[in-house]
Amino acid sequence: MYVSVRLAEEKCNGCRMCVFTCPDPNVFNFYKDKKKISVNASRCKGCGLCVVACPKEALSVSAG
Amino acid sequence: MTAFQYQVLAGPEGYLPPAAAMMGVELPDKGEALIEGQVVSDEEALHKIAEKLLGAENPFFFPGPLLLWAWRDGVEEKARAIKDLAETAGAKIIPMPDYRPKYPMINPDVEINPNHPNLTIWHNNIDACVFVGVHCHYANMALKIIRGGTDCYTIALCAEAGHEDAMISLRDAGLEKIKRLTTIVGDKKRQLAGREAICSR
Amino acid sequence: MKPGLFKISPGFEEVMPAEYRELVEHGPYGAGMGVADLGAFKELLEEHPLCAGCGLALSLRLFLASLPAPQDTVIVGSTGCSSLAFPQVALQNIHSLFGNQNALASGLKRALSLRFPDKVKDVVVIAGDGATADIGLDMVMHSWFRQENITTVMLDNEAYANTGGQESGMSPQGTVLYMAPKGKKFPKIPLPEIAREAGCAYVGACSPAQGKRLERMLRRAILVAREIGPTYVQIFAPCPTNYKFKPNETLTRLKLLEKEGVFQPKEYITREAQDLLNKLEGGGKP
Amino acid sequence: MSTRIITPVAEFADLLPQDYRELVANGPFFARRGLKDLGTFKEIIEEHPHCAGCGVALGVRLVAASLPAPADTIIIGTPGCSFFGLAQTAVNYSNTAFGNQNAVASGLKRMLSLRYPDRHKDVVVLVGDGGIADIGLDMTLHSWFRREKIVTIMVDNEVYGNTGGQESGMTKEGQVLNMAPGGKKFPKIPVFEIAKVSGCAYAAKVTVASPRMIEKAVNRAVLVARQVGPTYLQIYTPCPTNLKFSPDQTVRVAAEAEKGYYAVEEFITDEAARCLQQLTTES
Amino acid sequence: MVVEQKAVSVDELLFASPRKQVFITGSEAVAEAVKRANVEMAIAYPITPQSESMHLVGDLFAKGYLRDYYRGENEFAVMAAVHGASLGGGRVFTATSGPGTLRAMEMFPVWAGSRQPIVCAFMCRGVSLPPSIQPENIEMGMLLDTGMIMLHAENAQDFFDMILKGYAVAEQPEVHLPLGVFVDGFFVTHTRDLVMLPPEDLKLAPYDPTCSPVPAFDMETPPIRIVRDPLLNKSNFISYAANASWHQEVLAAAERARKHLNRYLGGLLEVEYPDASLFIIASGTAVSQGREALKALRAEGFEVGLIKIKSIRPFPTAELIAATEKAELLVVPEFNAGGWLAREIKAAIDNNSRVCASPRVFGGMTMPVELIVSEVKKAMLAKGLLKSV
Amino acid sequence: MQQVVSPEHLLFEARREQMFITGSEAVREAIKRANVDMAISYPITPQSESMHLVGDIYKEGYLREYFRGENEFAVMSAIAGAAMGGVRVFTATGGPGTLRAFEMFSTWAGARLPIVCAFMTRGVNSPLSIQPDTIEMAFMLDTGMIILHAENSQDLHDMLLKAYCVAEKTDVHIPVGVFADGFFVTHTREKVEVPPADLKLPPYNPYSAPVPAMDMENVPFRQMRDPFVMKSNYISYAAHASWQQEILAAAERSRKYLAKYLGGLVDVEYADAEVLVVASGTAVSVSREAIKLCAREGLRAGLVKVKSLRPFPAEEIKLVTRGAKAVIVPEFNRVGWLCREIKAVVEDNTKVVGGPRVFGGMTMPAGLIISEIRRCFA
Amino acid sequence: MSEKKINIRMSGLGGQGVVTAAHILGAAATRDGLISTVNPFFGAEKRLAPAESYVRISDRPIYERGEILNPNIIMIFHPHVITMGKCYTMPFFDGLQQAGILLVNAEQSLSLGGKDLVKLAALQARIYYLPATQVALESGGTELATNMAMLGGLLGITELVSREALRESLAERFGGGKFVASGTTAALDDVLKSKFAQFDQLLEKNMEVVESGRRSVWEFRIPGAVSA
Repeated sequence: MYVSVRLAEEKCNGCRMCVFTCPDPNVFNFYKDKKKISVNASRCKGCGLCVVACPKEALSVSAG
Repeated sequence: MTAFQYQVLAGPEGYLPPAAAMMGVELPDKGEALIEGQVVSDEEALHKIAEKLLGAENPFFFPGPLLLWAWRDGVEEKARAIKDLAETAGAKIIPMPDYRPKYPMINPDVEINPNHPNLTIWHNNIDACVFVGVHCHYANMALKIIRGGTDCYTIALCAEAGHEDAMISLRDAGLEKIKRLTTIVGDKKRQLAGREAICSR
Repeated sequence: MKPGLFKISPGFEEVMPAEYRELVEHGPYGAGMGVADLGAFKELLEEHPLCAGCGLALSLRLFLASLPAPQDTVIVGSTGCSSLAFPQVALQNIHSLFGNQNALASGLKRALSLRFPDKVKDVVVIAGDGATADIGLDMVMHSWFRQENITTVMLDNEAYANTGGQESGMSPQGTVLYMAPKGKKFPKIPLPEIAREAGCAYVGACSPAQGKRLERMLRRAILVAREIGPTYVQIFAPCPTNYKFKPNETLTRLKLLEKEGVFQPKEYITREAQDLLNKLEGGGKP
Repeated sequence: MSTRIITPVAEFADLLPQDYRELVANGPFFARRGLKDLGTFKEIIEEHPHCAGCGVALGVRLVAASLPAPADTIIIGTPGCSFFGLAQTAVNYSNTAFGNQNAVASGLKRMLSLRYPDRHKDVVVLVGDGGIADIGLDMTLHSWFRREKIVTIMVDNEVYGNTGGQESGMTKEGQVLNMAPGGKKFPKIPVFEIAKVSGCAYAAKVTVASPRMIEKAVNRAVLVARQVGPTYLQIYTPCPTNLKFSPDQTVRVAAEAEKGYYAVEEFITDEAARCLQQLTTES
Repeated sequence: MVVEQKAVSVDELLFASPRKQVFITGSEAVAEAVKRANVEMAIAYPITPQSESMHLVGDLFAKGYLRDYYRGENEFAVMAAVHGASLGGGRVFTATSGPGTLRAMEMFPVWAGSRQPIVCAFMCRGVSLPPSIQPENIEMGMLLDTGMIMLHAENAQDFFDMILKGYAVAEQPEVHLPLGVFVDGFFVTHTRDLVMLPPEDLKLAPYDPTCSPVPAFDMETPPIRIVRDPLLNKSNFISYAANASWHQEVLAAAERARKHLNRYLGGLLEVEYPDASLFIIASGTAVSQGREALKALRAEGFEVGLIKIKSIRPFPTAELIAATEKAELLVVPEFNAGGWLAREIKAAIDNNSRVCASPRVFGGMTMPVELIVSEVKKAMLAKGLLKSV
Repeated sequence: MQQVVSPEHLLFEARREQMFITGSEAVREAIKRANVDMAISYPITPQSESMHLVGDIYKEGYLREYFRGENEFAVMSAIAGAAMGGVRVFTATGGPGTLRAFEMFSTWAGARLPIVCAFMTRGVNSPLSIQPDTIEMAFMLDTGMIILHAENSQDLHDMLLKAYCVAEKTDVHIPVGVFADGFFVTHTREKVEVPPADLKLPPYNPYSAPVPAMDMENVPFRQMRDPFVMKSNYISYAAHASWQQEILAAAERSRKYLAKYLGGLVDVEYADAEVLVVASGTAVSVSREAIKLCAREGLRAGLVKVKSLRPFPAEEIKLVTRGAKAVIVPEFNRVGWLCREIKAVVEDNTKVVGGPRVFGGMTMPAGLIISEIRRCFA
Repeated sequence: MSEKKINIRMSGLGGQGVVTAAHILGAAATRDGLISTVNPFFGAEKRLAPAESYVRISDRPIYERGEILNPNIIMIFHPHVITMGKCYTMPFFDGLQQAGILLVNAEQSLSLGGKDLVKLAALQARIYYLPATQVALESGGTELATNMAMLGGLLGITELVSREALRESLAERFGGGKFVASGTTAALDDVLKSKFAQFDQLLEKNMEVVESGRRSVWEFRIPGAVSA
């Protein structure tokens, strides 16, 4: 019912562009071991900045 | 002296009750305390606190930042004493780690906020509470709001001059006084237990 | 002002005080007088209470003599020594509050432009260093940012003189004055440079030691302000009373400071303003 | 600060709310964290009510993550959008009246220097364009004239965002906004240029499209301010809500601006350069 | 050079130690107070008639009595910077006057709301327009509701004592509010008078920021996650109630000051000839003028008394009601056009037709004793207490 | 195209049209008809919206000049400059903005400028609040300005237009502040009746002012606005004092015009009731509600709506409260400044009940006033 | 004759259109010859922060101002208002009058706490649900029409205003050019308008959403409640 960012984990290469473009803290967490990010959807406002920034098209904004 | 003595009783006191200080309640001098707006001896207040804590169904302690963080000498000792007191009184503890108006919401299960302390009181059905280690300004705000909107009985263990809006207020509540309170609570608890034991026999 | 407005109503010529009769007969309104004519016309400034040897008072005299159109000039001042002379100036002038002179002038200039769309009304701000660079700095600079068509003149006596000689932002570094008992900790505020960056079309820095130069800069500033945008002139005139030198040294001191490079005359002119000035001054007139 | 102030008393440690436990366990206070570590540590900025895609929020977050010593940093702000990201910040943060931030910071910095003569207490002003360039301009400039050792950071969203989108002095010429119904009549205030001639020892102009540049500039600004004098950072943080672009374009709009009027620029006095050189050598 | 000073309690400094008589101006009395107040930092901005006192405070800085001092860019900025310094956890001092007070107006409720124990001296003068540097205390009428504690000094002695006592009251943890000490400019600041001073090798004990009801801003006091002073984030009933409760706490803090004011000032007001049926009620310089009038009237055989109001905020309502219970006539001379003190008194006591809200002088005018005497007689005449003047 | 008509026609005779608008929009409608030359704005909640709307009508051609200033003190200064230049001006602010510009208000009055300024009141710091609170009015009482307090959008609209009519009278010619409670009025949408949009007030005539316009087109030329009275002596102090008295006198002279345009400085309903509620601004509306509900219980309380705070209707209030048993003063601020004013004029002021008071943005439920009324009848 | 007065409190998140919905409802009531006042309350917060607006509708003059503390109808525009405490009051139905109505935008019934249900039952409250965001997306093609769906839902429960008046108010709000929205609302208006080529189309779509909302609202029976 509300929009938030969704991650296609297999596409993520851990570049963290999303982390640097998100205006909100702690929406993305980065796991060094996996070299992947994770998303805390409840904190996302759905602006889509990360979607634009992601070079791997691993992120999208949609209603859950 | 005013003929009319304002009483600081548990609420709910209404939409926007005045601060007790505005109604003529004065903070006591050293060695004294306040019970429901009346100046009493420290000792009397300690006993009354013990009585209220033990008589409550769901008493809570709200330690504030001055007690939660080991920022200077003496805090750890005092914290241990408070924890001991709370345990002796059978009270639970919810911390007030800071004073910010928290966004977007607080979790009333685990924290209390001076800007809307009533939420934590309502949520946990707290009928008696103890403020300790909270900067006086924020403690006063919180005590007033609690009195305005809840029926919780409030007790303040203040390291400075005390709080008129608490139903019981101690001043200069240092380590010794806290330990003395714990002793009184412990004694009283044993007495009560003894009395119950007698009754149930 | 309307031509012919400045005359005494018939029947009252005789009873008017002398200073007014002189103003009517030999005043500078619409007469094209300048600094070179000083002594030959009735000045706009009357007797005033400023100290002996005050460079600021001299600057004010020169300033008034340099106005290109005194008959259509309204000046806006501020609290400070200069305001003590203002009631004696034969121009409509406003003292509002300390530091708000450029905001007030912005409103005034726009109101006069509304009421007299076909006329030039020069609005000139003339205030001290404290009013311009300290307490009123934001309003000074915002009138520049907004490109108000007004001229701002600072009478820089390097101190709050009227309140008894306190350090101001324009005092030189190291000076011991009231409120800087251990010496001023930071250099003079570089207001000409700030003015240049902040949108002034013309910036001049001068001193009353050279009256002609002051006149040229002030006229340029006012003419540019009419056509292009905000302009700024900083007149350097340290205070004999508070800097504790003899009143008769005011000018020699200025000349010496200039020679030593402590005081540097400056002119920053935008290309647009320069084009305009070339056009206006084409005839070789200073 | 000493490690003690963020060390919970053992008795109550397990009672702390989650965000505090994270701060204690994984915050940036005593482990040197930088922008490069974002996503792996608990940030000092908390959840905030800024609009989706807010440039100011992004700018504030990047600055907060770049602070070299958050444990001894006090941020001074002012009413406005910038306030919202900071009200939850895990450092001391104050805002008092609109525009007076640099005056408050001046008094605070001096008092902290008196009370802690052997320590660095970084006083950072983090405020929007209206607060710095319009209503607080005189206090901004005078803190520079006086050479106060504070860092002034402008998050420039080119508008009064919080009061509903009015033109500010930093708005681009021609832009139509509230209170500029016919378009803004004058160019952006050249605060950066004014900073250069007003006593700043270091100044930089960056945008949210260059996070690493922000980190570098924040570090330099803080270090220079400790030893030399005032420093200034101007960060372009475009506002999707009032400038009406899609919120996913904030960084792109900033990147575009970098190609033009918001080209990244650094200014540094010789003294500040020497200071930085020395610090690099020392470390 | 700086005198080695011993830090002592306010009681020892002000009440226990021997005093020496000096002949100084009000401005000098300010410097003498600040010298003994253990002030860490002061910030100044010139305005007549305040400047001189802050020059002298600057001299104290140069000698080493204060640790920092500078001239700010305008009064609003100075009051903001003093606020910042106070946030930093140290004792501060500043002063201003008339238009300066108005220029900085927004900061006073900020000080109070954020519980800063700043002591500020106000050397009252006329406010624009037209501009006047002369004594007049209309600015006090405008500051009544800022939340500050307001004391009105009668003379240089009061001024000296009230500044030192001011710190003692303002810094009480349960009070912790800004405190303004007001005097009428020139009449006090520039008038040379006998003042009794305690030894200069004593000073107040330092301010202890850890006893403050709000945390100092130094990243050394928990909580570190704190915003001073917040826009309560949610726009809802709860936030409004929290905001309102905060304001009530500020009012309550001023109430708590009563006890300490009573102790240090010896009461919020002072009564001479409490049995009189007619009182002159005044504050500030008007008290001194009233004392002279009292002498003159009593010499003529009129049973007149005098009430000096020392604390304007908190206002001594109960004390005033008690002191005037049997009075038939109350004459309130004031140095301002608004008549704020008469309004306060009329609102505080019942049967307020007893209040004669005059004489009022302003614009720098002196209040001649004869004027008060004649106003008193006129009022008595109107009340039928006197047959003819 | 607007036609100039007399104030009487515009205000009282012209047929009014109903609009469902906010208080901010009511400001726009008033300024549209006020023949204002120039307005200057600065953003502050809850005032901003009204000045946006004034900007819009500037763009449409109803005003001739409009810009955003750099801060409130500067805006109030620039407005003073414009007024001295001889044009009709308008501006607005609220709360902290009022305090930031504070020094200017007594300056306006002292300079005899007929500026009309709307104040959308809100809380002042600290702590920060953008919500309704009328405390700023307490600070303003002795500035020399005329102070009107609007109950609702209709009042706000009418009072602004009437303010120009009063302020510009030669024998008055001092500033008028029209105060309205932020949000409660500015952001509340309700029915407002406005005169036709093609009518406007006559223009301001700067040459009938009691002080010369600063345009170098009228005499005297040697004219300083407004000087330090130069000599430090009894004569100049007396001159200064007389100047101040003239400002107070100007406010006194406004009484008859206020009475004419506002229909009195107070409105009274059920003057003979035992219990009177005295209020201004939004508190009047809440009191009406309370009185209505009390009447259903058979408790008949009266209402005194104070429209003008300066000049203060001291005699009117003294008279109307003389017979009452109790006087209740509900307020939206913590200090109770209106109560203080009332207590200072009601002779037996022990019957004055100060309260209820709410603040910090809180709404005042009618119930709070009702309980006071009940208590007074008990 | 007693006064017929309805107090409606709309709680939602910034950007959801609670202010606009209140405006349209109040304007429609006015067109129907009733008296109405409408006021929004919002802080200095931004989008998705709590926002609330109030509509009072009566057949007599309305004097009271400010928040509605005792509503007859509460409209919850977003479940976060309940689940995340993003509301003006605690609990979210605080102050609800006897036999009041709750209308919640949610796809299925929310798990209200047992105590809440007991209190609501004691109040004889009626709870309605409506998947307003879904309805807006399906019928209007944009979630920005959530507020229209909520208005539809309200009319599905009680005929407060006429359909004609509502339509006229909508036309005035979005088409007349007379209305000036503030700040963020204006920005959202632009987005909304940009979605529809023509004004007529926007109006029709909005009315469709209203109708669809009217049809989609359903009542949740409180277990154990005595029917009102």
